[in-house]
Amino acid sequence: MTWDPTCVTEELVVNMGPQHPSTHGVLRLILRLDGERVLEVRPDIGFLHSSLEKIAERLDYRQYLPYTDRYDYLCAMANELAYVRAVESLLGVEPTPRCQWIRVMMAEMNRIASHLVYYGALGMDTGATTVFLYCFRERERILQLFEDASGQRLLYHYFRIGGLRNDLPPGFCEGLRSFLDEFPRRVAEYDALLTRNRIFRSRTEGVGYLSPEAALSYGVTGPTLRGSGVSYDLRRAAPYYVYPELEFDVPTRPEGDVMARHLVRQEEMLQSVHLLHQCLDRLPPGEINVKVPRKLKPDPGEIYVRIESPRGELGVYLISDGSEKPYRLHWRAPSFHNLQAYPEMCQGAYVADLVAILGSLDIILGDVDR
Amino acid sequence: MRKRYGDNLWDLLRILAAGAWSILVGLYITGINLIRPGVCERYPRRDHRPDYQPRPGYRGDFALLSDPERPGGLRCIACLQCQNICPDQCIHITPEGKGKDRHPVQFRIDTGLCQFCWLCVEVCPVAAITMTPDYETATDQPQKLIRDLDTLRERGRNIPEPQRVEPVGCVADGGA
Amino acid sequence: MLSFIANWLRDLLTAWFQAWHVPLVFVDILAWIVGGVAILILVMVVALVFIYLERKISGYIQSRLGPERVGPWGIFQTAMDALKLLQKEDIVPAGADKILHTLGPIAFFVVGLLGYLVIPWEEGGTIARMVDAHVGVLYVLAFGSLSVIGILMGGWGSNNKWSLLGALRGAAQMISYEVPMLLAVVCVVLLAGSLSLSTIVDQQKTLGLLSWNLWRPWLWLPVILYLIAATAEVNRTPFDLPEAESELVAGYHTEYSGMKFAFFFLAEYGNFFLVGLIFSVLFLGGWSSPFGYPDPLRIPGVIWLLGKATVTVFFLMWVRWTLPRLRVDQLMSLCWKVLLPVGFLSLLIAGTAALYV
Amino acid sequence: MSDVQIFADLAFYLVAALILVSALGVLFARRVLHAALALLPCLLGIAGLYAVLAAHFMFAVQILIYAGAITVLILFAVMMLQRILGGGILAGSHNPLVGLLAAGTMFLALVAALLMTDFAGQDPGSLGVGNAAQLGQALLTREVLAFEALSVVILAAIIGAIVIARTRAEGE
Repeated sequence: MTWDPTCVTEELVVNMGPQHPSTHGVLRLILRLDGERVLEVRPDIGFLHSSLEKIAERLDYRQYLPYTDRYDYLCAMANELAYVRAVESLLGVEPTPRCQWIRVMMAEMNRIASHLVYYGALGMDTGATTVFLYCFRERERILQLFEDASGQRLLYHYFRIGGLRNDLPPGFCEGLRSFLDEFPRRVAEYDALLTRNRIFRSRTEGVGYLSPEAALSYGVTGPTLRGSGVSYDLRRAAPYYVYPELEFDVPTRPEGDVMARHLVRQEEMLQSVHLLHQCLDRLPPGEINVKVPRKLKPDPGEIYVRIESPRGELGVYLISDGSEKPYRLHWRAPSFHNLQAYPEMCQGAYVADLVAILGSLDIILGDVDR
Repeated sequence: MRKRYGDNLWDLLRILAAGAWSILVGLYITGINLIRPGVCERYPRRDHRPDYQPRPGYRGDFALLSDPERPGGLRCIACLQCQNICPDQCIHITPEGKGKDRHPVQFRIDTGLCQFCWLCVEVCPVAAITMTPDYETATDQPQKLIRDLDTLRERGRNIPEPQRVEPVGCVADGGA
Repeated sequence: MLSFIANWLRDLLTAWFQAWHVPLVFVDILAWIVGGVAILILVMVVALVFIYLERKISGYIQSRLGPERVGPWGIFQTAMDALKLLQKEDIVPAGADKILHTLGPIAFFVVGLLGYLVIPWEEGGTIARMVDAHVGVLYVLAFGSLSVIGILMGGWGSNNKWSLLGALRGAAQMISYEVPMLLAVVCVVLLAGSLSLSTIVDQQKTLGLLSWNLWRPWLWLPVILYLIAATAEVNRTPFDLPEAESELVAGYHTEYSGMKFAFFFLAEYGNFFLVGLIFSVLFLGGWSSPFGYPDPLRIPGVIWLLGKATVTVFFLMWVRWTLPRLRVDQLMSLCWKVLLPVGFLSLLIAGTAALYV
Repeated sequence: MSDVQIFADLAFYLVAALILVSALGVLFARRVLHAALALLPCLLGIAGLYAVLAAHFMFAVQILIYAGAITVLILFAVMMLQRILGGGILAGSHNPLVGLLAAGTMFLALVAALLMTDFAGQDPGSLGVGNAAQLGQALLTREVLAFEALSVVILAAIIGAIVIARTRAEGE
């Protein structure tokens, strides 16, 4: 009897995505599988490319601002913050103290909202659908506050160059305070329902290991980096606005697995609550806008401004040639850099781990592809 | 490193007991939520909050405010500033007249292109254009998304003053 | 009540057949056909009701409302969905094995129905009475083990890698979890001394609620074991790996639409309810009233049985909307390293109890 | 002949036809997967034969083990081994002579067994082959040696399988 060489378990090449329920958007993963084991994974990106950097060259500084909301749609405030800071630095404009406090508040609220989506999505990826809706229930209250303040729920366009669209509306602070009082109890609920669940722990502990060295060399930032034990947070490392005056911890976990990243984000939500309490207590009165010229023409020059977005280091690299429009604008997108470490994390993983690891990276495809 | 569970019997039993307990806690939480009232609203039916309106300043649909003393009955002076600042170039104005009589004869906003950024409202020197809190603008016909002068005038007829957010902010003590 | 109608029908038919000189064996055949149709209708209705309940319960658990548009509280939602599915185009993917693609859902559905034949609906009220008298329990398990064939056919025939992965997962999982399930059932059989489901119920009917198998400490392990293994057998969270939507899109029925998908879907809920029925029969006293025998309330046994099964099913739904999903290797090690030893242990305990209690 | 007897005979011929047809299907199916699937009705038909003989226990066990487990395992193996989605392995006879020899021997053995059995004095019910209690008693008393020997063989097979699986896992 002759042995048929095709009679072996063959590697299976599968396209995961771009249309797949859990690639968090339109990411295409090219998988090489041996049964349930993953031999190789290659992310193929670019399906959500929206040429946001090129659009910036067509529009003036003020007109581009609403576009910044759109590429990382879960933390639009952070994008606006980065862009507004870059333009203001280029112009040499310093926002008023009240404006700075409100911007920090908005950024922290957006961090909670973004982490809530992450939290629920990871639950969804591991099969626990319920926690997703609980997270959205709480996120809804933040979105309601955002809607009250900015007029939109998702794509706020609340910051302006030199200030804000408007001051906080009446009732905003009370609403925020009641949310902040309730929210830690809700986090404890998620913690008991998902994080401490034995099945969830066995799905996440020891899965998707990323060493601190690898994380640093891939340029991974944000909670993903802090989950690998590197205590690096731009709010501490390169503080901006009122962060030096505020008291908060930078949660770090040494394990470097999905669970570590998950716990870092869970802790960060509580830290944001702490920060927001301080903001509410110390919010100064006063003007929110500084006068900026009607036509924005920064002097020729270039600048790189970075902030800590919920996903990591969000940087704006801006070159001005002295005209009304940016000569070149580049986003240093945290999701893009974090995604690079993905194949490294997936070594020896199972198919089911792939989605858990991807969930723990908390990427937004709009952010990856820009 | 992957832990190998079940290396010794006592460990295994402990893990099983803790796991069973965590599952029971999870069941308790979902059980509590089963009894709690839901937070969803019966959206199109509106029996939850029948008079719900978004706050002033919500960016819904467009309107042009009226001024009966001006030609065309609109405040708009057709200065084209909104048309120029619009990042999506969705506003098209055909002006007519000179000086004080300048007014639009055609004012077209394609809300299909619009990204509702509110820049046109901000830039308007006479506060003639505004956005209303109408949020049910979805349609299956693209041409229905285009607002022309008559529609905009009709919408603005009942709005006495431009919708602006009151400049009342809260300060450190949490009061308004 | 049911058996009264059945007996009356049988007598009537016998009289007719004798008058017309038709062999009496056809009375039995006719009874089987009628019973089969009744089961078919029951399963359809049950599946529709439970799909609705699942959506409503999951909605309430998740602070949502669930379906509420079609009819009051949305009760006709699933019926409408079924109608919609029936109207849909039947799509067979290019390069698919057309015969297997069609046979898969049919096999799954038919096999899912067969288990209902030996369920004792009320005193002496099974359709396949001969089979139940000898091997009722085994029969149910045997047809439960066949349902995986439908999944394999569908998964293979779809010409889709996700379907194939789902089918292979399903096969591995269902074969493995058969073993602990069998062990759990054998514990009950040991105590009852019979493979007949009717006999198992008869032993739990005397004192109503108090004589249920559920309250016997030496059967607590089998109760847990059965619930876990049965959840795995019907592919529900935390064991829904064959159709894990976040990993395999929709698993073995990724490529199904319309009627065929409806078959898979209905049969899934049919199997799910069957699990609840068997659990009620094995541990909750089946058709017997919880208030003693004979029933002081005079409620038909069918109602009690359906009620008990519904409670079981509700519990499993609650579990489903609480827990995350296991991974393939964890699924297997849970089965072989935990459930199997526990199964043997409970067999030992049950055997000892059968001898000395 | 009673009505029941006619019915039983009818059922027997139906089932026998099913077995024959599906067995031929196993032989002549072009794809191994189809052959494996054709095995299913064949085994179910044999279960049907047991049912006709009122051997209910054997009927259930036949379905549970052969149709439910063994066929699934075969299918599983075929699917795993196949070039995935690549059309499938074609069935064929690699060594007809040995196959013929094996089949012939089996046939002769079966014919001999049939000839040596006295069917006239046997009533299927009295044999008790289908009765769980009698079968269990027989296995643990009269046939205990064979039963134990079989369990040793199965144990050896299980250990062997684990050993093979382990060496492969370490080799990876």
